[in-house]
Amino acid sequence: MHDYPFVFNLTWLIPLPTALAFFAIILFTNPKKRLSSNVAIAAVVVAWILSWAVAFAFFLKPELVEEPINIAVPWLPIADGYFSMGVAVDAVTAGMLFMVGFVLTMIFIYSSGYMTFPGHLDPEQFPEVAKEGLDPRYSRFFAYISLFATGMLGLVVADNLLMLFIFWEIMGLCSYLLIGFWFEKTYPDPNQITPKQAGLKAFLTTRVGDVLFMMGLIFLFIHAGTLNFQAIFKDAHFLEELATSTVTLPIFGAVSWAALISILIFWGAIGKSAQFPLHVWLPDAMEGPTPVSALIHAATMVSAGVYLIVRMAPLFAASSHAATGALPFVAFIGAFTALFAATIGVAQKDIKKVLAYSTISQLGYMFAALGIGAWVAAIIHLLVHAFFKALLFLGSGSVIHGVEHGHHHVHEHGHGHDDEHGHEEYFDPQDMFNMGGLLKRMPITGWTFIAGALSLAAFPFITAGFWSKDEILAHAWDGGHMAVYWALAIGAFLTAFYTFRQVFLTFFGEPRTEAAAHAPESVRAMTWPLVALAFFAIFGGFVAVPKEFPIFGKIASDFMLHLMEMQGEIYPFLEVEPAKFNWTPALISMVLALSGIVLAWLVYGWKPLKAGQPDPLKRWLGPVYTVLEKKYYFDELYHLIAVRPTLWLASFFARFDRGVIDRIVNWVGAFGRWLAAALRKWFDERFIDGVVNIVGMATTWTGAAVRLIQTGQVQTYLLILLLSVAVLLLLIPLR
Amino acid sequence: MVGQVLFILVAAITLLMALGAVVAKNLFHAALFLVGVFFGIAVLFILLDAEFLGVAQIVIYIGAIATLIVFAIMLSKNVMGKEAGAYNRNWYAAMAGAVFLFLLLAWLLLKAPFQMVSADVPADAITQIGQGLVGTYVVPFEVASVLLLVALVGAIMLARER
Amino acid sequence: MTVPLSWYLIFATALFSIGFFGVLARRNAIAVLMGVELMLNAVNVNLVAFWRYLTPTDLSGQIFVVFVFAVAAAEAAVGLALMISIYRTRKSINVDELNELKL
Amino acid sequence: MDLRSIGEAFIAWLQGLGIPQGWVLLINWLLGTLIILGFALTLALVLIWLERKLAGRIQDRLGPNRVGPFGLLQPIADALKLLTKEDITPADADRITYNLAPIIAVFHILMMFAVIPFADRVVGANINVGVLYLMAFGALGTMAMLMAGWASRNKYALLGGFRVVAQLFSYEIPIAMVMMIPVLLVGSMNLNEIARGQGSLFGLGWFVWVMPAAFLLYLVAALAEGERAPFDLLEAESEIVAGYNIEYSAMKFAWFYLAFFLNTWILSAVAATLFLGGWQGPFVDRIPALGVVYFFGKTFFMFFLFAWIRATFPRLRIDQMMAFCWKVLVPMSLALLLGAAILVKLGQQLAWPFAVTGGLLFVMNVVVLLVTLSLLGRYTRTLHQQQNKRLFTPELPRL
Repeated sequence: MHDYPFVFNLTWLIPLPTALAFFAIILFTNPKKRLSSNVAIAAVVVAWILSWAVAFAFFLKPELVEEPINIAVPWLPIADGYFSMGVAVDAVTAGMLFMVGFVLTMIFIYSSGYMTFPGHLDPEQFPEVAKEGLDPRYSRFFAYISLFATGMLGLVVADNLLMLFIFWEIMGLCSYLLIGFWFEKTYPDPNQITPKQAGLKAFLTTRVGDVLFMMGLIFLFIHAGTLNFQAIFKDAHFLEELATSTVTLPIFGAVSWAALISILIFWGAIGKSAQFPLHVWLPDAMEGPTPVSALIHAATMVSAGVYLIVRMAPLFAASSHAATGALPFVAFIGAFTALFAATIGVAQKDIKKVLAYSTISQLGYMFAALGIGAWVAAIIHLLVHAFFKALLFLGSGSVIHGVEHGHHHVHEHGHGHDDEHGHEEYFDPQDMFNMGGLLKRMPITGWTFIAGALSLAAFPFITAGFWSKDEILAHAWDGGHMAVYWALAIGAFLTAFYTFRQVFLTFFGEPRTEAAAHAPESVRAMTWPLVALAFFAIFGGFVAVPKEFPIFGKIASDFMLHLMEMQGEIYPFLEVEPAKFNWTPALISMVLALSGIVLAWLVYGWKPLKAGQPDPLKRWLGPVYTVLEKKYYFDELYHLIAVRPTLWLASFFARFDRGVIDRIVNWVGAFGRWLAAALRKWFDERFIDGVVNIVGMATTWTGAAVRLIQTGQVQTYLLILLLSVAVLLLLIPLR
Repeated sequence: MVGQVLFILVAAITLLMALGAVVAKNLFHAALFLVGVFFGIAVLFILLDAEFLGVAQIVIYIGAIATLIVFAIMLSKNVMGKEAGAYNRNWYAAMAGAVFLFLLLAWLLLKAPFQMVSADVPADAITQIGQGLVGTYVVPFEVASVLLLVALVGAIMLARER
Repeated sequence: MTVPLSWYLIFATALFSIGFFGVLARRNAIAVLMGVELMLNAVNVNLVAFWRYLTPTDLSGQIFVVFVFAVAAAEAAVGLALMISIYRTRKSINVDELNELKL
Repeated sequence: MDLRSIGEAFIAWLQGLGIPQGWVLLINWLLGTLIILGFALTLALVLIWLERKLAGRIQDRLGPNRVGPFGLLQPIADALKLLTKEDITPADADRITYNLAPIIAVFHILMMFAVIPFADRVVGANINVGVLYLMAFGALGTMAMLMAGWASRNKYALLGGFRVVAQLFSYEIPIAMVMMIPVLLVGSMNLNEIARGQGSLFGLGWFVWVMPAAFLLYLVAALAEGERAPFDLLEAESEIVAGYNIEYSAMKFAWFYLAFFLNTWILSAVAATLFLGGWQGPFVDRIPALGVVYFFGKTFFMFFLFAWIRATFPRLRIDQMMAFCWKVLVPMSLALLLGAAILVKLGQQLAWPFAVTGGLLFVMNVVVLLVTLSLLGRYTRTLHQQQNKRLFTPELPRL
């Protein structure tokens, strides 16, 4: 082992505090809600400090990229030697630790303010809990997110694919638990998905990807004999062999092992990162509490998919080295999803659904970047996106919280004219058309949200999102991937449009409901994480500005870009050439982004919507709008091709079971009864009973004989013991 | 020669004392005989060049255990009814068993081939015992200390009046 | 070293048997305890004798005796405490009256 | 002149007579035993006279002054009186035990004389486990008093026996722990080695300088072990008449009396050896005979202290005495032993000069003493405030 600073010995401790917090909360502090949240926050702060200690130790010593730190212990004896488990730190891990530690902490703190008594529960039903003002399952929530944080941190520091998979599945479990956190919640509209169903949907959908991922993992292990990242990916010879040896599949024909494993693993990422065609779970996952949306569906879990592909990039690159390989597939899925999700985002009414689709879309950007070889750009976008998307989600949560509070406020004080109908009529606090003019009511939330929105819309020069997205587009242009470029560029335009549609609908104009008019600013535990995140959403990009970029290249730093490039260079096959700067794509994307913002202002900002007024887009786009609003009918399609046949098959088997199997079983049973009756009469009553009686009598006789020595006195027993031992000792010489 | 005579003397006295301890009808006398046995064994330990154990035997067995027994006898004075004998009904069987056990064990022990090693006891024997207790045998040592603590607590719990 | 090992062994065996007889035959619980102490002492004599004659340079034999001391002390303390509490409830510590083990 | 050379010369002379080696040793042993026994018994007479005289002076009396010059022959007259008095054995007494008890009482003290180093290597049996040996035979004394108390068939005697067990058992714990501290410092249980280990500083490097608190603790516990005032609860006349020896008369009583004084002297000698350097003193390496002078000087100084305390202090209540042992002395001795063990080990590992270790030990002692005293002071103050609360409730504690 080479020398490394002592602080890296702490790496394995990073996932530990939150895991301990999970057990502590579940086992001990569960009844004390505030204590539970404090335990969880303390744990995540420790994890954050450890993460940053490790991350900065790495940033301060960039030469470590040559020989990433790997500390492992033999864990599981396998055929020849041990399967080692351990932690590894390279530049990618360090970057992820930097982001994950911070974002997790912000979300934890935010949650402690957010998880108040939920709106869907009747306070009169739980007077005790409602008086306390906290969610009835407040402690449990913090236990879950602690476990989730363990999963994410463990995944980031894992040094092998199996350990990564284990933590990956822990996160899957947590996402199921957290999405369905308010499992008792129902809606008046039976077609609207409930949290319970949404959790199930997310779990089952990602399972499709995970099974394929595990197949890929097993194939990789069969070929490599190890799953350690460094061991596999630094071995150029092995990768070459994997890329050239082929396997013949039923439909696809001959493909290289590398391509097959890559694509199987990529399916895992598709499921986790909600890429087309497994994207359907993510929008519905918005049923969970908003911090969960931020935690799982923006900053951390979905980016785990991207992280996985970043980790496995040498394998992907190797697969495309000789033949077509896996990269074009990745690029296609990414670019398609980026554009596809952006179009859906345009027509959503729910403030969180818009963000959900934008997440899908942005993840598509990252996959597209990975597909076209822009490895570094993908990592940078991954990190930057996490900051501003977490910010946006937390901001939207703050908005929803405010509107909900406003709603309650109106009801309690009874100065709304629809007071009598208030209880029957369902009020959706997440519908943007119920909002408006919130910037005045919630200034901190509003301004930080706008900062995040600017970053997401890639507002030129001053936002982090611009630099990371520009890098991807520059790569696409530079590498000659025109289809990808245009898909992403149009996606960028749409992103800017729907983002600012959201901003204008929510924060500008006049309040469209009483609830919005009375929305209060959120508590400090919720606002200051927003401020902290906004800082990174704006300025986080200035460590990744290309040197050649005019003006900004001189004044900002390209530290992160450079570090990741150096990291990428140690792997064979992976090309990490920085894109050459070109004015054409940069100007095009800038113009598109700005025009998206302007268009949004024209439609929603210039003449703010009045209460009850429909979306003007609906008028102009007509049926297309409906298609978009219904998300291209993907849910219905899946229902038709997957859920319905399954249900039909199940009912068919149920009928078959009742009609055929049950009859056979009944007949066998009847025969058995007849046989048993016959046997009992002729065999049991005569023979068996006789034997049993003899045994019983024998026991009685023996007992009567033996009870003589059971005096109840220890000394007698000892005497018998002595005699027995003496007999045994006598046997020794006789042997 | 002197050693043999000394051994026979001490051993004979000790065995007689031991017999007294199990035969004496008066429990207090039995306990005193027991003290004599402990003392005799301490002398035997010293004859075997184990001075430390010999002295420790006196401290622990006479100073602690025998005193405790005498104390308990004094606390339960006149416990034995006058009419009751010292032995239970099975005493002849026990006697036969004990004699048989003695003969058997003696026979076995005499038959067993032991590999004698004649060497002097190390000069720093006590140091070695101490180091052994906190070195090789540190786990049993700690277990024994915990055992004593538990015995202490247990004895208090058992004997206190409720 | 003029005394043969076998003498010590015979002595210990005799002591052990006497102690065992005490355990088996005495009616009084304290006397039984005294028998147990005799047996433990017999074991100690054997341990020391074996140490002296078979492995004089390795002090493990003596260390074992120290452990036996500890066990004997614990046994005496708990045993006598038990007797006191039995005496308190039953006004007797005759072993042959303690036959609760018999149903 | 070396005292030891006398013995060696005697052995050489015997061998010169052509007597076999084994017999020479035997004769030597017997002779040595006789010398020590004779010395001890003579010593007792001196001690009795000394104590009575001292007590008299302290209490503003004359003390014995009739028989012989300064009353010097008074103990002999007493002994003659006791020898001629009627020897009474209670009718109901357990005869053998009754007669055995005083013998053991004296015997165990005399056994202890064997390991006391009177001068360098002038010691009856220079054994390696000397300190443990002292404890062993000290414990035997408990047995003698128990026997006396039980065999007398007298309820006061029996109560005295119970008190023996309670008091002597309890105080054996702190005294044993404190006796282990010099053993730790020297690294040997041999009393002669311990005395030799205090030879630094021109023969004045006694352990009392580095472990004053331990010495003080030994002094207090020794008062209890020696059944001396203010801890003479075993024979508190106002409570249990005379304790375990109530039924003894004449010469049997004299033996207990003898044992009592010799025990005090042995405790003084042990204190002198363990803490005051034993035979160590200036110039003892050049003139070995000085060792005897130093040793007896120190021992009699200690004896004087004991007598002084006995003559001045009133008797404690039994519950106070027990509480003082278990709540003050035992924790304090544990703290001292632990501190000494840690410091000595540290000193060995870090190769400190003894001055540093000694200084730290001294500081540790002072700290332990001050903490103990302040806790004790606070406790007594609160006790005074709640007047009716007693220090020790005689029932067993409820857990």
